[in-house]
Amino acid sequence: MSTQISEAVKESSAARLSNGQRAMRYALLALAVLAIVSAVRVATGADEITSSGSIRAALTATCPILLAALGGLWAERAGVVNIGLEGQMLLGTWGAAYCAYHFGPYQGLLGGIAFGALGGLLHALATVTFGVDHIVSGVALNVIALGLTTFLAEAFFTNLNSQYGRGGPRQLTGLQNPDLITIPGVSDGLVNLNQKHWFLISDIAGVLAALTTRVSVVTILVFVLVVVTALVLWRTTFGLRLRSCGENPQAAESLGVNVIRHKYAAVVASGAFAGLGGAYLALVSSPGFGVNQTGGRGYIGLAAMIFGNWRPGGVLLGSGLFGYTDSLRLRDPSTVHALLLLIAIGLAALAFGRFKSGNTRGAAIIGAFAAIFVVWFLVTDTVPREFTSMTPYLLTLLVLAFASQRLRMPKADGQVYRKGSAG
Amino acid sequence: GRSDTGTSKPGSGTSAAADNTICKDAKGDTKVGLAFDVGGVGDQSFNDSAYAGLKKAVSELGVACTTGEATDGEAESAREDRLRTMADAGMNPIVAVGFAYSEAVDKVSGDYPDVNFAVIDGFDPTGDAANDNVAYLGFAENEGSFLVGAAAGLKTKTNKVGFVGGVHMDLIKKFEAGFTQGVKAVNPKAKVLVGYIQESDLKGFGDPDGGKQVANGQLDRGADVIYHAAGGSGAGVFAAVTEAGKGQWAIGVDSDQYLTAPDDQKAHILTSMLKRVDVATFDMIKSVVDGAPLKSYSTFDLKADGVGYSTSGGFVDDIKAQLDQWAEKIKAGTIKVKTKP
Amino acid sequence: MTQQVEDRHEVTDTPLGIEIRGVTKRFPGVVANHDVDITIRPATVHALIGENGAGKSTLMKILYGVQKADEGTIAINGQQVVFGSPIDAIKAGIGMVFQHFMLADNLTVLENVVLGAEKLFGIGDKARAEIVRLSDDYGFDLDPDALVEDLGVGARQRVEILKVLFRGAKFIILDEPTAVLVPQEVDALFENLRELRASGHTLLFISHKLDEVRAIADDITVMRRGTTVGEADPKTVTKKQLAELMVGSELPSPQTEESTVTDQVLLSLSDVTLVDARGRQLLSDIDLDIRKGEVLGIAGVEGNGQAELVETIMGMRKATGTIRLADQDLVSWDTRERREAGIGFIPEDRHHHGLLLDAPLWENRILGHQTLPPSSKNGLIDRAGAKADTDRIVAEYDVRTPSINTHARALSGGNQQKLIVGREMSGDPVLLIAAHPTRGVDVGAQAAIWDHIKRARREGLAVLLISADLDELIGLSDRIEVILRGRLVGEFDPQTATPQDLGAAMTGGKDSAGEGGAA
Amino acid sequence: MNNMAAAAWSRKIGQALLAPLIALLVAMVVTSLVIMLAGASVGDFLSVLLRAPSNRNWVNIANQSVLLFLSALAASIGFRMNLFNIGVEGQYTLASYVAALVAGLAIFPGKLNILVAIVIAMVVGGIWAGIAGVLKVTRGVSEVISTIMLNAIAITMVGYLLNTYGQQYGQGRRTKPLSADSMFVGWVPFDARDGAIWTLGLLAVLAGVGISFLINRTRFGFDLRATGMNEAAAVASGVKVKQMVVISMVLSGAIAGLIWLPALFNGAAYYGPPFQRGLGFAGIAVALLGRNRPIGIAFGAVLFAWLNEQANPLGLLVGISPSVVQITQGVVVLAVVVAYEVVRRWATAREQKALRATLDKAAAASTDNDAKAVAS
Ligand SMILES: Nc1ncnc2c1ncn2[C@@H]1O[C@H](COP(=O)(O)OP(=O)(O)OP(=O)(O)O)[C@@H](O)[C@H]1O
Ligand SMILES: Nc1ncnc2c1ncn2[C@@H]1O[C@H](COP(=O)(O)OP(=O)(O)OP(=O)(O)O)[C@@H](O)[C@H]1O
Ligand SMILES: [Mg+2]
Ligand SMILES: [Mg+2]
Repeated sequence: MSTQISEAVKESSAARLSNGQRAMRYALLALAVLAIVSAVRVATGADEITSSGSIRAALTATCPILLAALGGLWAERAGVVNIGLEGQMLLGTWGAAYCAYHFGPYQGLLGGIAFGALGGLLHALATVTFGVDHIVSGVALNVIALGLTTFLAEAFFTNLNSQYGRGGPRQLTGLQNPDLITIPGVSDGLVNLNQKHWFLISDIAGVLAALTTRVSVVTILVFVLVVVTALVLWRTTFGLRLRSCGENPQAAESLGVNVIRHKYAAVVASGAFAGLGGAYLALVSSPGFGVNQTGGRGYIGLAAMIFGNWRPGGVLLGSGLFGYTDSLRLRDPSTVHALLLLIAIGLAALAFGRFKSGNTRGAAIIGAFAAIFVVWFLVTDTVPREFTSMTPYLLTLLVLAFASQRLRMPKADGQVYRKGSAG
Repeated sequence: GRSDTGTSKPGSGTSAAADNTICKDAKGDTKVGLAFDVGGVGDQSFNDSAYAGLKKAVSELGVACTTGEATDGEAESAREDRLRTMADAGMNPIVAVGFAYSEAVDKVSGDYPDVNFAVIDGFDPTGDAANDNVAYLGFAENEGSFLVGAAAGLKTKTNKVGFVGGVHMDLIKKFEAGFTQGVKAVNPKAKVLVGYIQESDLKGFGDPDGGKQVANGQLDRGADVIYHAAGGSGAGVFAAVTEAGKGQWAIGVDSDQYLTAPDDQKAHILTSMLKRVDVATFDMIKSVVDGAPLKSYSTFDLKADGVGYSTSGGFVDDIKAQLDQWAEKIKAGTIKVKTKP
Repeated sequence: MTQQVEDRHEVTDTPLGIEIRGVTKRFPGVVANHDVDITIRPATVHALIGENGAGKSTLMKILYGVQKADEGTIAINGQQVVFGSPIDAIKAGIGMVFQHFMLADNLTVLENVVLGAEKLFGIGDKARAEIVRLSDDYGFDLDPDALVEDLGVGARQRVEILKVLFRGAKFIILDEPTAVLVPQEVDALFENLRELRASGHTLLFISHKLDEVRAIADDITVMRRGTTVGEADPKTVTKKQLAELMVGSELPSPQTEESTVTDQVLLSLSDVTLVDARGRQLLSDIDLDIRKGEVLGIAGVEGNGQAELVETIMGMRKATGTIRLADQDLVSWDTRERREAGIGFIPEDRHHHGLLLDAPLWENRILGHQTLPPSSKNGLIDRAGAKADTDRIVAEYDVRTPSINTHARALSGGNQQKLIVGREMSGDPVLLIAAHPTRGVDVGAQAAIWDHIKRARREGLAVLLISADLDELIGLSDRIEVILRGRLVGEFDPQTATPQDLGAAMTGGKDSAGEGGAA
Repeated sequence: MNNMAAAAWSRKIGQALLAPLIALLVAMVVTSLVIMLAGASVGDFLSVLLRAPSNRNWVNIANQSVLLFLSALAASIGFRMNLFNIGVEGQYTLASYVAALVAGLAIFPGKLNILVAIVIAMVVGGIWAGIAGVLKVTRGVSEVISTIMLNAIAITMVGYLLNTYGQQYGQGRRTKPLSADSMFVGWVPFDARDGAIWTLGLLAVLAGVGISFLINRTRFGFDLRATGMNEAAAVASGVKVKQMVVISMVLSGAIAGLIWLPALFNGAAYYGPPFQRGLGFAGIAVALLGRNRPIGIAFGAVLFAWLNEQANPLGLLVGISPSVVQITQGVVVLAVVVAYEVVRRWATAREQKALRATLDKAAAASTDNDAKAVAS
């Protein structure tokens, strides 16, 4: 896993590859990782780690975090730190529930987006127009959003009760969900194949089955949005202008870019993404709205974005790592034991990389950790419950601590910008 | 449950107040204070059940009432303050809903010797004898869980059933223990898959997504009946079971969740383990109205009709006789239900 | 008082070029421009000079639409214009190269250039081709896909000009473009500028370097305290006259008095090598000695290891080799210990390394002297001591400030620099590391700073002087070393060396420059 | 000079009083709008929020202020050097648990237990925060991520330890209660039933004064502030930034460790269900409200405690959800910064004007020969 990160980092500065080459490289890398995972699966018998159910669950768990992270990416690429993602997500959960109940599931998505965007607008107003410190504004926004959604839920959901959903002062459940898609023949075949537990083939089938069986249209949309984000931010004029606001807003202004407007656009988009994340929680991953339903996913999204080095691919990886391990430990805590071996292999690969680049000391330290995990794997049969519940958090820390740290945030990120300060 | 809320059209019902409408018009000599735990009325669980008891008291006994609700992360003193405010306003009895009020009631009750307090699920933290005016109303959740466990054991076709706990703590382990014992009693071959959403973080009770993930994991491993003791996260369990389709069952908890579930889920709610907080609340109020207030510990078990299982939907009609037999055995004491897994 | 210049050229019916009339600009509490009148003839290089804070940059920003004038008019080719933003100015054919680089480091040359002008050639291959074409035409030698952060100063300067050309600007403003360039680069730039002028561009050129102004300009306008105070003909005016016009005082020039060099070696580096994380050698086998009372000048094109050398001596970077101060080995010492041993440090970028802009002056006095009297006593900060000493510095170094409680940000650059010099000279340092001590400082303040350094040298101070201003180097140093790609490549005697010699050695133009110039 | 003094004075007054007042007003207006939107009575809301606190409310406000103050103080130490310690929540949870555990074991006699517990809480909080500091300086892990992760880990770990080794306590678990002689009685300003002001409220005073002294008067404090204002300049001045990061994280965590101790030794006697969660996050808002200065934080803490305490019976008395004051709290944090900014701009303009006047006077005195044109 960690090798992928350093790849992603390198990619940013290394010689530009053509799109085809790059896609090929990623595909090969993904295949290699899958092969290792498959080997671990065969060795440990923990079939859950690549079952189609697990992969689908991982997708579902990943999406809200990924949306928050993408939101963070949009804002920070334009130079605005958005720690208010959590609050914008919360607003999204409420807006989605309200609109889904009154108008329908897709309107619910729009409602979530709109409410998140409103949160983004408030953040933009504070940070861009009034020059408030970004952290202050974000923290305040989170406090406001929690209070507001709790209050509004009580005010507007308490007496709702119909075929469209059942409300209470703190929840609104039974909402209609956006459609699920299953590709008939393909899905069954793949699920079957997945259950054969063959090396690599079953694992690939598991991944593909997850993508073709009861997958929500919103899930597909989310992954499309990753690509859209990458294209818009790196391939369009608007994206170039937006990024220039995060790197050097004075320069951008001196060239006639309307920095204020672009920052607004970015932060509102950021809120919209987070709001969609909230909507996803309320309408796709859970059966409805609940007060404070996000449970810190906005912060996790922020972490995933930093983890992903402010790049869409990295963001996807960070969110996926967290979503995968979190759903895995929820679905079947016993599989976490198999993860130990996977971690050990990952660390060993990393140690080998260090060794080859001449860093023997680093290699030795990481290698020692790899050995510890191997021993842990060998002498135990299960991972104690308290550890499984910490898995996603510990693993994130571990990956960050061992992966090469060449994070680079946009240069003017978090700085308050004033119009007319060019020159 | 709020089964009598009535059906309102989309768009109706905007009021800043919690739905404590019952207290607006209630009049009577006895004034009841009901202090909710976090969640308050409308949690489709514990607090709602207490509210149902209050409603019954209002209509049958003619009492007046006030309600108050705890907020997340509030100070211990806020609970105390809530109780004192009620006592100062002349409420008697004051029913505190939830174990978390034990400490506060212990501190407050001494200052108001003439007011009768009750703590649902509560206990006397100091263990001294000073609290003559406090009733601790406990429940034998393990016994109720045994019965729904038996139902699950009888209904499963795959011989795999699931248990989803919100937070891995003593209270929830009690549910797990009873459930497992019930399953094994009727179906020794059956396997119980146990999952918890959180190890200790209380957000496990408010994470429907987490509930859905755990339930899905169990379904994928072959479970076809899943019992949850996960508060608000249970909604996710219902959703997972409903999505999984025909032949999969969920079992609700605390109140008859068939009644509050959305229509499409109703067909999948086999039964619910009833924890009759409404009965306890009503009994407490009634005892005060009758001039013989409950005090000290009362356990609402099967015998006292404090726990049980629901039959709405009619899905357990075929095994009702068997379940009732088990209930009789428990009531008679021939079966002891464990409180720890 | 203003000399009319029309007689030197034919007067045409429709006035071409730029006419600035009566422009006034007030900032809260400051009048940056006051009733400014300038006429810029088409296809000329028009120089604008003036002391620090005279209002040159502000005027240019108004002309470029970044800021709005409170009063006055601007006419371009006879058309009166009002610019709401740089967009309007760009549309009117004006381009500006700012005093500080306006580049996004993490973007490529292409992205920096097309930014804001995407409509012209898009952001893809068409734009790339156009950039390559321009780069070739003007001999800029720029790779459109290189990251700007990997470029040197000269290349960045060319990217800035390319940005302007890409937009098809006819009027180009260059605000102090030569401040960071070496003579050879300046010559190359001037070549470019002459070519641009020949192809019909009008250039507005700001500089503090009066020789350059006389070399390139067709007209000169002088500003002082917000307004135009005179014009001059570069062919006839002398440096002295220009200086007088600028500040009303004589132009001081650094003159080394008789040598005060002793034979006691104070700082000694041997075999100092610094390698960065990617394995590149930033410094290679540096050997140098500085004696008490000696000023050692380091000449070099920016980015050849000067900054790294300074940071190594200050202990901010860890290098291999030995560094000795008198007879102590410094290698294992951290920055604070080195400062406590009596090393003073004037950093090259005062805002970045030298000041806490949002702290009062007396707190800035403490910076770098946290553990030394008078700012520290018994492990605590001695506020009274620090304040008293700040008062002393303000008086001795003529720091123009209303109070020592004023935030450093409120001071003009020159006064900020004087405060830093005063601070670093306090406590009688034995060694002073001075990087560009007078950069961006006006001539008056410059002279004062030179005087302070010279006085301390007489009292036995050893100085390592780094400067891009070769006149300053030659005037102040007892000895000059040239640094090129992290190596010391030659030693010069300032008595005999000329800026051209140094420039050649700095750019590696002459391999044996060191031997040739050695005294 | 008089001008300067006046400008500085007006800025001080403006920032100290005017800005927060405007902000509070704005927050009230916004909250009222939301209440109106939901169709409830603003009058009811205000009547509850602004009613005179009863005696026991006063006591609770005082006690809660202490906890919020300590939490905000902990967060502010990081903020002063641009370290974003979101981990106060986890730090004080873990520290409170360990301190209660050790104090409950009563290894030492009487009040000595308290002293030991305080030290232990500071050490545990410091170590937990220190992990994030060490990861940052050795591995470059952003403290934002690591403290978020460490929060989750700490909360899970404490719950596990309590569930596994804790004492049965009704349906929950707790650590072994303190013996009475290891507890404080507190100061009872009114009736006994109105409660006691916690003795360890003194910790807040001590920590506030101590941190204030440390940051403003010591070399360490100067280094810390310098790093926060301009890290590169701090490095050049001899500050070892890596070391500073670790030390200030540890310090921040150590203060965080103290947060719940006043409640432990006066009210709770053990770690268990009455443990108050969420103080770490509330503290961040209070710190930002108080601009990371101890005095400002003190005001912010009292304001938040007031709002919480007064809002508590909102549901009981007028049927409005108490969660509405969170809106007030959030808006006040935002509004106060906007107000500070407005006041700051105004004061800076005055300062600049004064500066210019002084310079003009000086210049006029020194320059008599004016500009001369040079003949061409
Ligand atoms: N050539 C182009 N290719 C792709 N998109 C373009 C192009 N020109 C303009 N756009 C899009 O249209 C938007 C508006 O462009 P325009 O240059 O008119 O901006 P503007 O009105 O000057 O203001 P601003 O600089 O704030 O965008 C741009 O932000 C960009 O997204
Ligand atoms: N945005 C601003 N706000 C307030 N004052 C300003 C601003 N910009 C410039 N000034 C003030 O206006 C005056 C003129 O500044 P300007 O930058 O034009 O000087 P300059 O001639 O370019 O000096 P230098 O040679 O140092 O570049 C100075 O006193 C400066 O402090
Ligand atoms: Mg008692
Ligand atoms: Mg300038």
